[in-house]
Amino acid sequence: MTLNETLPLTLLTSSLLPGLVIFALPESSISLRTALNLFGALAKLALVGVLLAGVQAGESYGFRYAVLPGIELVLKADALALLFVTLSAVLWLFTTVYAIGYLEGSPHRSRFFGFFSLCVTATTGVAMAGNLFSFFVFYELLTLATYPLVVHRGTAAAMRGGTIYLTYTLIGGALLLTGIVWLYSLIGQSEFTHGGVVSTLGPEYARQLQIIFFLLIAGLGVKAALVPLHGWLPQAMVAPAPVSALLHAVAVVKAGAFGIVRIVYEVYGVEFAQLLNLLTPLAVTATITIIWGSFRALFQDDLKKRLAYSTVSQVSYIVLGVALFGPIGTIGGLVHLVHQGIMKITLFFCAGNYAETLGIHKVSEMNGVGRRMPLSTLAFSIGALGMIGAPLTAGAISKTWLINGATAAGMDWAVWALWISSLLNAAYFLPILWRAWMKPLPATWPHEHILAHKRRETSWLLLLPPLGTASAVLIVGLFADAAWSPLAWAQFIAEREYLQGAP
Amino acid sequence: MNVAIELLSAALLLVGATFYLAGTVGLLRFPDVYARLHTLTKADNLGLGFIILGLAVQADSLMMACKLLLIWPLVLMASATVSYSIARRADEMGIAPISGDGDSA
Amino acid sequence: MTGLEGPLALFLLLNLLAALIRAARGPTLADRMLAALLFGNTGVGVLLLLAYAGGTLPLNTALVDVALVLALLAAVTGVAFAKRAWGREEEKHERSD
Amino acid sequence: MIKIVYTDLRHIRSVLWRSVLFTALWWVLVEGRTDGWGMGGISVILSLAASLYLMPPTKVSFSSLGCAVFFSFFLIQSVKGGFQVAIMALRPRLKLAPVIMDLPITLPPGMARVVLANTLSLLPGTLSVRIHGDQLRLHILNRHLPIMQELRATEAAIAHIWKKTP
Amino acid sequence: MSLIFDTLLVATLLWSAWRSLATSDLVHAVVMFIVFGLLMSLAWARLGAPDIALAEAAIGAGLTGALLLDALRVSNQTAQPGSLAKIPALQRMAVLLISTVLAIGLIIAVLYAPLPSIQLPSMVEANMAQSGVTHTVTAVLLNFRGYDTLLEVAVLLLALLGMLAVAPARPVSVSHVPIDPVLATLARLLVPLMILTACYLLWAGDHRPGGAFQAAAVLAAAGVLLHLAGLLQAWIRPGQLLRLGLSAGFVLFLSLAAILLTEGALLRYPPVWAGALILLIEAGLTLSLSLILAGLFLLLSGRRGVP
Amino acid sequence: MTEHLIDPIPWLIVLPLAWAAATFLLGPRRGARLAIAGLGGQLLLALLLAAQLLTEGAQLHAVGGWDAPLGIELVADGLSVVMLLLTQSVTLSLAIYARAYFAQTGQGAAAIWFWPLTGFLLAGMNALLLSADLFNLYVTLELVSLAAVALVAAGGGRAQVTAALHYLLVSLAASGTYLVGVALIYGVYGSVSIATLTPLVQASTSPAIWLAAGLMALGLMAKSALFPFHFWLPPAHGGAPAPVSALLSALVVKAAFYLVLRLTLTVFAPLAEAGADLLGLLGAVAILWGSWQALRATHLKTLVAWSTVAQLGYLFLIFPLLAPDGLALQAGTMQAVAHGLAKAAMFTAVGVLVLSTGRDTLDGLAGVAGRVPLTLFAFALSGVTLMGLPPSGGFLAKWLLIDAALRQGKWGWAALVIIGGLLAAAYVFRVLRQAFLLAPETVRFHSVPRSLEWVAFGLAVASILLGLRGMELIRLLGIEFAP
Repeated sequence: MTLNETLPLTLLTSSLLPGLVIFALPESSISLRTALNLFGALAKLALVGVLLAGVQAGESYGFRYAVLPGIELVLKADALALLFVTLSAVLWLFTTVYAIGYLEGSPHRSRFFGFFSLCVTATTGVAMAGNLFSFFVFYELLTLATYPLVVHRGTAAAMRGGTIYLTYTLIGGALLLTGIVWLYSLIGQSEFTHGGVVSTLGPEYARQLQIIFFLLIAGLGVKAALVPLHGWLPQAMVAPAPVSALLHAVAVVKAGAFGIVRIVYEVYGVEFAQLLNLLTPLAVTATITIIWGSFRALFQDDLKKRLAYSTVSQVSYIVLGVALFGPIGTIGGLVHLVHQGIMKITLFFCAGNYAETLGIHKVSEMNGVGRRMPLSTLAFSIGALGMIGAPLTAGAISKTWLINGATAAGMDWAVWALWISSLLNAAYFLPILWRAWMKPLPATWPHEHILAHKRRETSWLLLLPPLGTASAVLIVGLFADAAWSPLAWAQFIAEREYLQGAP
Repeated sequence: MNVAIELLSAALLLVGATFYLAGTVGLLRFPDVYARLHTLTKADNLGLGFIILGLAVQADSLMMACKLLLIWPLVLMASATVSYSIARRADEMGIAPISGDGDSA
Repeated sequence: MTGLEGPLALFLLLNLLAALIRAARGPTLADRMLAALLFGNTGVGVLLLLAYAGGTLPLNTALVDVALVLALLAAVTGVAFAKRAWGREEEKHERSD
Repeated sequence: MIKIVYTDLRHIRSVLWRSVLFTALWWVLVEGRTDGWGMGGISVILSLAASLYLMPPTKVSFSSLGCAVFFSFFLIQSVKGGFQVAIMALRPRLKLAPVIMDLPITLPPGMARVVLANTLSLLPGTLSVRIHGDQLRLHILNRHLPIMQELRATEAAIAHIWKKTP
Repeated sequence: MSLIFDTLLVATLLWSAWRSLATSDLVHAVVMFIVFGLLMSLAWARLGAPDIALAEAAIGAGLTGALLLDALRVSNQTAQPGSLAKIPALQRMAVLLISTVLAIGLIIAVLYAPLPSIQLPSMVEANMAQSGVTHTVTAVLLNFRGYDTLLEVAVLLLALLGMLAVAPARPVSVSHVPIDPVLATLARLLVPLMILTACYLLWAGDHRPGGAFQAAAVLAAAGVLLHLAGLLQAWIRPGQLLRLGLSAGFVLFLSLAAILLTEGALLRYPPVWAGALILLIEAGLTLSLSLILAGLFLLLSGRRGVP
Repeated sequence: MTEHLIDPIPWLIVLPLAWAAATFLLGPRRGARLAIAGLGGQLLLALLLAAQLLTEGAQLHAVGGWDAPLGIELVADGLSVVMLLLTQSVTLSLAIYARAYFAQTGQGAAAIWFWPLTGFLLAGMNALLLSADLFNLYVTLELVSLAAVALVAAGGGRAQVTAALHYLLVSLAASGTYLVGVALIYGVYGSVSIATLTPLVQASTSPAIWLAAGLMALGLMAKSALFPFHFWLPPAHGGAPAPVSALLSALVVKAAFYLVLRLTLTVFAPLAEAGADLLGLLGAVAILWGSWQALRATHLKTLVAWSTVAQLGYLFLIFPLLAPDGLALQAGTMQAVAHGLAKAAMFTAVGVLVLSTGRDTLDGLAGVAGRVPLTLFAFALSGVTLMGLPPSGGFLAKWLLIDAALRQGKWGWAALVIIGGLLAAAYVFRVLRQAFLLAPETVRFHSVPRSLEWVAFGLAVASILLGLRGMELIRLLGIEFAP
């Protein structure tokens, strides 16, 4: 095996192996576990760096392994894969640090971090999957690895949330599997290719392909929380904060959205999908989801639920970007994949901090929290402003590209939808900020766990990650034109799609 | 085969069959277990004896005839013992014989 | 061969059939068992007759062996019945019928 | 059981007799064939051993003449008994007067009494029910028949079988 | 005449089978089953299968009846005395219907059956010279299809194991069965004869109906008789020696198979040795099978005290 | 046939018979070690046989030196070798498990008789998988069934004996039905050798062969607990000691399925089309009904036993989909192997859970996630296989099955496979959900030997790893016997 074949596998192993070892660790070996976690995260990041440099230099990384005759497990680190891998690797590092702080002293940490690592491994796999079979393998692995995290607390509410999560995702998985096998039975094994692979089938297959597309999108839509398949996401809020961060920003919803990107661009091909009239319904669904999610978020008093509905809405920006025929929309969608991740994870980290430090779970309890926890609240504010699309933040970049894309595609209603959504975003985030900064402090907090001493408002393990990601929100916004920015990478991908995909 | 032997054999067989008939009728008509055991140990055994004899006379070798004749004492011993066992068990269980005075049914 | 063997075998079989009536009627368990015992005895006769009723020599002698075995083992079931199966409880039950 | 044979030379006679008997039986079973003597030898030894184990030789021995006497008595009585029952069974009206009675036995305990019980079961009109002490319980089909007489006659016939060794 | 005989026989067979199933009285059912076994033996005789008639006579008359009757004693103490649960009429009808359909199907199948294109009996005849025996049934059982027989012996051993596995823990000793003089005399006279006959059957298997299984059945019946007469104690548990006896035949058969396997093929006897090897195997099997069959009775017997 | 130093085919039958007899003679203590050694040898033999197959093609052994139809032939083709490998490896693991298990539970009847009974069971299984003779198959079927019944009965309690009795009666009736079929075939075609019969039946079918096929299928369906003949399975498998349940659920019921498949592919090939849909339909009902009952079960082992009923349904789904492309056959074999490993893992895991909590109810599970995590993990992994989620053998089976159905345009079967997977997820997660709950203060756990946990885990991991490597299995499966 050459180095180019080994690297993708090593990338997987960098989180899988520490995860497996962690499973076997006794509860008491805290330092070893921490070391393993951090080692895994850093090693992964380093590997991603190597791959990024390589891909930019035109190297191609691929690994294939036959499972059955005619069915191969294919991993490849192409530009699109690396976009997602980079995002998850960076955010995983933050989340790991955060989780170590968050779970300090709680039981079953070996199990937690074991599944945590497994979860990231699955995400990496989803990103690097080179064909639908491989994609499905990691996609379902992700479901399985997240379930124990969702129910980690072992309470009745956690179990209920877990069951709902599972019901949705497994049914989604079943639909996806049906679609994938159907496609295999038509075209055999084929790898993700720019411009798609199904266009070789004759017009008599159009109807079948449409049904398959519906099945695939429905299957992926569950994880991507497309309305009406989004029901699990607010329920899964019972999970610990790092898990929510993982679900919303790094792994689960992203895997769904990423899958849709792969399907549209590299299975059907965006031109062929347009030909089959598949893009408009997708765009409409995404738009409805965007509006509906924002609208529901307005009425949530539970902070994490409000954030969850916000996720429902924001993830569909990506889908919308994909569904907008044309390179600009594509760039908007792809870049939002990254931007939404950074922003949303910041928000969840902060929400976790409020809950862990002061026992705050509801928006109505947040009066004056900015004075008690200024750094967290600062990070939260940056994330929230980014979500609204305020200038100088990451959110502004993606929204601009999306609106331009919609205009370019001639979908004015989408432009309107984006504007309305931004207004709604402001409507549900700004009151929070106002409460946090402006309202007076209450006499007591709901449940204060960690006392402030001096300038540190809470444990530094909980504080550093949100500050880091919040800075990232600003940095990617400010330096969007730099060669290393996510935007540049998204442009790189979109160029290939529309250049090579063109007949 | 010798006609005389055949006739003898036939006669013996018929006699045997008659005993069997009697045994069966007795089994059906006799009033209680004890009485029925009588038919089993006497009429039927005799029937078998005659049949064996009837067949033995037409056997083509002496040894074959002896083998046939060997069967009879075996059956006799068996039925004597079995009827004894059953009668004894019936007696132990206090089953009284149906007693008649000579011409009851 | 007298030609009588076949009909006589049939005749004995009819006898057996008649004995089954006793088995069906009872009234005591021993009465039912008697029919089975009669079968042992009559069966030997039928087998011997069948041995002579037709067929070739090896078959004949084989059936004699069958009859011999049947005769040897005739006592086992009857004794097992008297020693084991026929107890007070069933009899009580039967009488209360 | 083999030990019995060697230690007690007085029993050699009965061992010999039984060997002859089993050999004869084997010969009958194989219908006079001569190719089975290997197996035959083993069979005779096995059955002899079983017989010696189950029925160790006693001082009492059989008298051949006595056996013949008993056998003929038995045959005649048996045929008589068969006829009697047959007639009873086949008669349009059953003529039975059954009864159970205990009768004293004069034969010595042991084999002789068993033979008596079995013989009476096979003989006309009587059915042995149980031996208890010196009494034999009999079921009699017709109590008007001379049972006692018959019992004594049978006992006498049976007594012939054995003769005391000098 | 034969036709009438056979028809009557079949009718009686069916009737006794049905009575045995349908009666609500257990003893009656068992009696009918014993009758059925005897009739079956006659039927095999009529069908020209004396080997099976012999086995059926030995098993049916000697062992099955005794086992079932002994089982009645046990069931009497635990269940409703002498009665079976009534089978619902609907189920009866269903059973009857299924049986009838099956019977009709079988009749049709047999009536429309073409003549077999493969004549196995003639192949057996052609190879008899190499089989080591002269009786075709024995040649098939122990040579041509000896492998089936090896497995069947395992099945029998397994049946005993199964019974032991079910049997609840037994007392350390069994109550002594009093000796009944009349019965004991019968046993003392008959058992040596049974042994002789068993040996004869074993010997006969070489060239005519007979063989290990029939011989073993007779021997087992001898064991049962001895036990019923009070001359043989029930077996409390299979001790080392008994286990050796129970499995000796099988182990011998298997060892021979393995030795022959190292020489070529499983159970391929050299033609010169075939006759002797078959006799050796059959002798071993006779011993073990008789212990197994007797064990079915003796290991279960005498546990709850004799009534 | 080339000469080998050692011919694994007959030894695979002789070896288990030998240690079965030896363990019977020696008693359980020395027996366990002997059995494990014997099983190790068998696994090596099976691997050797697989190697021979891959290099030389299907193997044949004429027992007694007599060729069919006079004698009995043993044939090892791909299908039988795959099943042989499964059988040996699962039983070896279970033997190691059983040794520790019975050391924990005490030396009752189950412990004493487990070894010889397992030996005979395994001899029967191997003989069955290798036999190419209808009557010999009957004998092997008897050997397997009787050993299985005895293993259930050895569990001791009244419930177990009752279950065993039902099992026995069904089994005997089924054997009888099968045997009547064999007799009919012999009567009509004059042979019971599969190789001889296949072309004869191909050439001409008579009413008798239809009846025979029907009877034999009926008997085998009852033995494989296919709906509606499943009723005996849950009490029998649910009541037996854990290693026994695992053995029965993982392997024994597959024996009858294997026979149905084998006969469908050979002797009854010309008739298969007629009955295939019925078999598939019954399989479908089995999936739904078994899953539904598993969803309602209150006892762990009963739940797992009902899951066996459902999973066996999958196996029968392949019959309507059998086609020359071999996809359905591959799917069925893959499912049989995956389920064999997973179900053995699941029952052994449940055995540990029961030992640990001291009870067999689902309610009693709260808190085991923290107590025996490895076992729960094993349960979950085996559950993944049963659900058919990747990466597991069950997933590949499901994939192949859906592929086969879609290629033939049979949507219904594909949908059923999907629904069955979801139902399996429902009942598996019923257990997991309970296990993740916090334990009430009052609950006390018993300690369990680690070796028990590791066996369960190992089996579960094997069922998962199969999903990453199906190539060899498929390659083996492609080796057919050409008479």
